[in-house]
Amino acid sequence: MKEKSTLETAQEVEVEVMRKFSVEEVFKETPDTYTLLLKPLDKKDYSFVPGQFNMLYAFGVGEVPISLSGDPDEKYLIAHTIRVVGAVTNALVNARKPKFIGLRGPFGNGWPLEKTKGKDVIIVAGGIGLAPLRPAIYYILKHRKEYGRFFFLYGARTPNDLLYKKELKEWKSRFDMDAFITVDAGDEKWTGNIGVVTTLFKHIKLDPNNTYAFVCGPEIMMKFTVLELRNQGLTDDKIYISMERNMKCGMGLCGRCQFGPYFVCKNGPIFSMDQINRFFGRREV
Amino acid sequence: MVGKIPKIAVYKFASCDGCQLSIVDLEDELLEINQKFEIAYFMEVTRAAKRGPYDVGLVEGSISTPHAIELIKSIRKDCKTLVAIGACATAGGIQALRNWANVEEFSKYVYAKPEYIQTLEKSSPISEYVQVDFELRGCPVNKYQLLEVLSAFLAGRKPNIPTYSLCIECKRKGNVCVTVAKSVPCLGPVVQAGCGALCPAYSRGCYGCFGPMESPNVKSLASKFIELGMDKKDVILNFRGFTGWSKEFREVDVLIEG
Amino acid sequence: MKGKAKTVKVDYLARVEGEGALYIKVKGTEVLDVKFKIFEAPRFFESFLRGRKYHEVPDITARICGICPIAYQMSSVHALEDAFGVKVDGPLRELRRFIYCGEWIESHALHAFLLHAPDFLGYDDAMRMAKAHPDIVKKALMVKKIGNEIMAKLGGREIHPVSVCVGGFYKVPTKRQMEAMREDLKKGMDLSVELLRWVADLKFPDFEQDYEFVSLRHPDEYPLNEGRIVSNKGLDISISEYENNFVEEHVPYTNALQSYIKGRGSYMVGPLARINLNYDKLWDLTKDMLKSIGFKIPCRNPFKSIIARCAEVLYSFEEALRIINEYKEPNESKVDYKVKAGRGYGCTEAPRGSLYHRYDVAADGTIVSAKIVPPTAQNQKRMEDDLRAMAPSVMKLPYEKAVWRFEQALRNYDPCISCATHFLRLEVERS
Amino acid sequence: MLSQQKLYFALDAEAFGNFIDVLKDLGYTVYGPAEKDGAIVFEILDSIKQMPRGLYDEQSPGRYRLTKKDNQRYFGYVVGPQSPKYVLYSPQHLLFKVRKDGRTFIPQPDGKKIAIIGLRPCDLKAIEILDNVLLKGPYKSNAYEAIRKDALFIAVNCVEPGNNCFCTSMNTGPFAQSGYDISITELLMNGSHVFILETMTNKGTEIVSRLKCRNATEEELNVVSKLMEDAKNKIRKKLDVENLKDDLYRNIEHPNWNEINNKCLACGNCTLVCPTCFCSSVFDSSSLSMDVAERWRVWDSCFSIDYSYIHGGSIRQSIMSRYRHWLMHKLATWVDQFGTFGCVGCGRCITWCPVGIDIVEEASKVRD
Ligand SMILES: Cc1cc2nc3c(=O)[nH]c(=O)nc-3n(C[C@H](O)[C@H](O)[C@H](O)COP(=O)(O)OP(=O)(O)OC[C@H]3O[C@@H](n4cnc5c(N)ncnc54)[C@H](O)[C@@H]3O)c2cc1C
Ligand code: SF4
Ligand code: SF4
Ligand code: SF4
Repeated sequence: MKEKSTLETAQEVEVEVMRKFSVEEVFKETPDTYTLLLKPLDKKDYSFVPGQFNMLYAFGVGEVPISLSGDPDEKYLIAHTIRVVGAVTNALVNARKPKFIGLRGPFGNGWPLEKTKGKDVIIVAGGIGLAPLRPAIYYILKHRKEYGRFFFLYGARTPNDLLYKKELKEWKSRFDMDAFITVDAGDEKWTGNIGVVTTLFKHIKLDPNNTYAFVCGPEIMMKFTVLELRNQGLTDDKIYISMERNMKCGMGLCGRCQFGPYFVCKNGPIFSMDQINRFFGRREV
Repeated sequence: MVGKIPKIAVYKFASCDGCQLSIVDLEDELLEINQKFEIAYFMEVTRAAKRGPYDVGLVEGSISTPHAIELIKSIRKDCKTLVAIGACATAGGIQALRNWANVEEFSKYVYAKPEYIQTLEKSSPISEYVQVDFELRGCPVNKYQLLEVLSAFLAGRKPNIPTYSLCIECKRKGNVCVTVAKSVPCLGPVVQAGCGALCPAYSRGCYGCFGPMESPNVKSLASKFIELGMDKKDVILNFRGFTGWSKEFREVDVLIEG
Repeated sequence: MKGKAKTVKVDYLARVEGEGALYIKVKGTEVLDVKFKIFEAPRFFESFLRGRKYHEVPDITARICGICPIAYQMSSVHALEDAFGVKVDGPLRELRRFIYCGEWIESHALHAFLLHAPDFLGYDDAMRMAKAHPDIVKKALMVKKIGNEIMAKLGGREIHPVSVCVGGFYKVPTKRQMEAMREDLKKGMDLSVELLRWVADLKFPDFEQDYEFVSLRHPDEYPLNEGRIVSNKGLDISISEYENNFVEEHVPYTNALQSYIKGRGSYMVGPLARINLNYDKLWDLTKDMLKSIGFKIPCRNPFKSIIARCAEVLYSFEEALRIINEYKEPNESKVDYKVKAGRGYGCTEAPRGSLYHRYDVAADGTIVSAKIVPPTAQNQKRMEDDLRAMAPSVMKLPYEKAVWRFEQALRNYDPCISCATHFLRLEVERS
Repeated sequence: MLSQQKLYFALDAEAFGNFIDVLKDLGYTVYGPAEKDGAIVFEILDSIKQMPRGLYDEQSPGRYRLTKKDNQRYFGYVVGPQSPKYVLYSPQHLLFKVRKDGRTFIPQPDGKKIAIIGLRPCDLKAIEILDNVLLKGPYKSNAYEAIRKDALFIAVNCVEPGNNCFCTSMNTGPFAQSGYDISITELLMNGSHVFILETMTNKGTEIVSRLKCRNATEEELNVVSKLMEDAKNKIRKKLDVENLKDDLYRNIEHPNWNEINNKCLACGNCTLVCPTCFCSSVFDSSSLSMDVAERWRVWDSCFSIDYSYIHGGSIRQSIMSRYRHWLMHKLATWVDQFGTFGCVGCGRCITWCPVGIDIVEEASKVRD
């Protein structure tokens, strides 16, 4: 219950606490996941680095952290891919009618795309975890010459759950990247790999000294992916993962996203394994 | 909610009427509630009764008669969203004290004309018989929380109803802890917030209107009460109040005896 | 005149607290059967009070009724104080009257305007009435809210407040907190004058009965918490003599006990009874107002109970304001007492009428037995008698109208069914 | 030892009564100690009469009692259940209102200048720690800043520390080192009742100049020095902070953690009484009409399930893990986050834990 604060009676002043965006388009990616294209109502441009996230607000419903999933070079149409799991995510994807979506951000750090120039990169994604990695893929493909080999492993529960199907097809057919896709359970039409994402590692051979890995997906998937990467000889300083914790402010003030000594919102969401190996995968940390 | 005005129905089972009265006690909002919802069935305030189905059903009271079991099942079918309101509907209420009465001893007592009365052996929460979409605690419910549930329903969001301990609310309010400062036994550490920490504000211990909090450590608190000098029997009585029949409080006797 | 028997059945009585039904069967002018059924599930309060600690009683019995919890708290603390031989006086006694005023205001405003008034104007409910009479409904809600605020300021919340205890209160308000309520109360008083005028102009069915009115009477004040039990037919007893004079009977079709006066039959408790028996104790403004609207005692038309209710609202504001003016912060929030074995009686005036409690307490403060007679149980027989008396003429009305008129007649009593079915002492007569 | 460079003033008890008036005249809303329901809390003071006299607080794990002694001391008690956090970072706060059309409104700070009398050295340190969190990160709390920036702090040195105090271990007390405008040492000696004042800021000096002070005598200063030494020695409770952080990190899976499950109530009291715990929840609400929505910040606790909730379930289900998170934050992860411990040794969490769990003991238990 809310108790009235004395400030409530104080004078109120109009301000910008969040920017307002309109929903331009909604794509249905999977039965429960949608990509939204948002346009700034204030017509100012918007920039971010791959891996960052926004706090998105659905009027009267709530605010949640959602990664940017679009092209970092696109300044006026920003993309978010949202899986509907509860009230706020539901309101966001059904928000075609309302006047605006509130947006605060971008928050957080990004994937180490500068530092990895000249190196091989492997991206491993599970389910909705592909969303924050897509901007990184766009970036690498756009600056393809500046990177070494580029691997992409992606797994989803079923063929139906794969995001960005058109792009997946394109990525698979490119010669300048090695893309592997798998599903936990196939259907009649599925002719690709079946099995969890870590089973894809048998298809590739990494150069441990020259490869950086970017990983995002459910915590358990990341845990096993990290083991595979270590198996292939990658050291923890070369493995980056994107963490998820409860977030209420995105600004390091509410304290909820703490993970060991880090605030996921301001020190993350992306961490190198050597930063967090003490805590990662431990129960209830 | 889009488009049409949602229909609301309010039902009553064994109860004191206090929880449904909380709606009428929202004096400032009552007429607005009547605009935002179509009050389709609410016997306490209107003779007019519209047929279901209803979008929301608010159910007060516990199930304690054979007839009530039939009724709640048909109510469940009629209501898209079913909200149990109050300690009676969510924990069996104070009348659930009879649930501990020994059946044999019970029948030995001859009351005036027992054959006239139909009653079940136990007074049970609604969720014992049908699936409930949301439980709003309290004896009575906090009317502002009730308003919050209705507002959240209209907005399609999760109601902001915390499930943590009363202590959190108590401290926010600036109350002085009665247990620590006066050795008054208070159920606050195992009881869900929601009332606004009224009892401690009135210098007395919480007696549990809002039922168990999300992860109550009943045993530890019971030991504390014993340490404060209460005898075991009174500790059991203390937990066996308005929400005594809730799962977490029900077996306090077993926890105490170890 | 011969003919078929006509029956009126209302399966679920609306705009009352709790669940009741109505059954009337008439043949010609002969009334064959009248039943006011209470099918609300029994809750066995008196039985499970046994074994509980005395200090829990006010909180537990409050849960008999969400509309008049203070009445239960007051009757129970007075009964227990009687058992322990303590007397609560001075500011604490005043505060008890004060919080009770809050309950009268809140409960009467609720009943008069949200439950009863729509009957007079032919609306299904107050919300519909509000479309034609928005002003009245809003004013009534404001008055109700102020009544609730009194309860909440003193007891933390309006339903089942937490501050009343044996010996006084867990915590008492400061003088400043009391003063802070004055403006609202004044506003409420002005509003209640308007509301009283408005109800006086309602159309009342012609119907009078030779009632036995029963209520408390106190030498110095309009009765709330204390006094002797009196009637217009010569009853004048102390509270402890209640059970010698009143009996409760268990009838098959209802889940509540019906009471009557030994050797005489049904009787009426509630605002109309109180005002008829205690008119002289009202404050001046209320008396003047009643005079100006032409209300005369004794009033034997039960439909006019709505006027009595509104007059008591006005009185409560007057009384509450008096208490604020004279309030001195007590040194202690409760008086000292020693728990001891004994029997105690309490009777106070709930909004709906006299509410009687009796307890036997063991030396360690454990409740040994309890008896509670709520006003609705006391009125129940009288309600049926009213129905019986009006049935021959009402039955001539079109069916729908007749049904409504019978309902209205029951609502005259502001029946609180939840109260009536606190139910049955399980401890009686072991076989 | 007392500093040679500083000026020490003396204010006689009779003249002390003027203090609040002076502050009020300067436009301050004055918060200070007052007795409420058996404890000393911060309240807005209109006059010195509201302040407790001769009241002492006996504290032990899970227990707090005010006792009356036969003297007129103002600051005989140590710390109450409320920390300065109550005043500076309010328990609930409306962040903004937003209308359906997106226009957003923030309630403006009322411009009130506040002064707090009676802050203990540990509390001052706690405010410094809160500043780190709420003002010095990439983002700051505007509401906190609005109150904090003009706030005046009048500290009281502890001459009789409490049973649960362990400020010497955390290097925060019992005498104030920094963060105050004026510090007070209350002296009761041979029938005289004097306050030795010392200032740290210009604001403080300005205020002291308005009080009827005289220069402190050498004898008085000697007594202060002596009390300082004594106070330190009176503190029995000790937490060894040497390698504490690393020990805790290393022992994150120590078997002893599990024992806390039997005792800890997860009620959150420790976090709410702690002067540095800053965790909050933010929630959005809407009106029935859906015309306006609001966003509120309220104090929360890492002991609530919702605190670590992410879709699918909370991260910290067991009570043990919530307690571990809290203790680790106070004594280990805080150091990495903000460069200091998150604990100042005030002992509030020990006293106000209904079952008396002692952070000092628990920390030692999981250190091998
Ligand atoms: C840095 C970051 C990036 C994210 N990016 C995406 C993304 O690109 N696409 C996407 O679909 N989801 C993403 N999520 C997860 C997304 O925030 C949650 O699914 C969302 O908060 C669920 O809200 P809800 O109200 O719909 O669901 P509910 O399950 O009803 O959640 C209730 C409340 O709990 C909190 N909560 C629940 N789950 C999470 C969570 N995983 N993380 C943080 N808070 C949570 C929120 O406050 C939420 O309102 C991201 C999370 C983080 C931390
Ligand atoms: S929960 Fe309490 S207030 Fe609500 S109906 Fe039951 S007894 Fe009455
Ligand atoms: S008084 Fe009760 S609710 Fe408040 S902090 Fe103490 S134990 Fe918790
Ligand atoms: S953790 Fe405990 S001792 Fe440390 S500052 Fe917080 S309340 Fe005080």
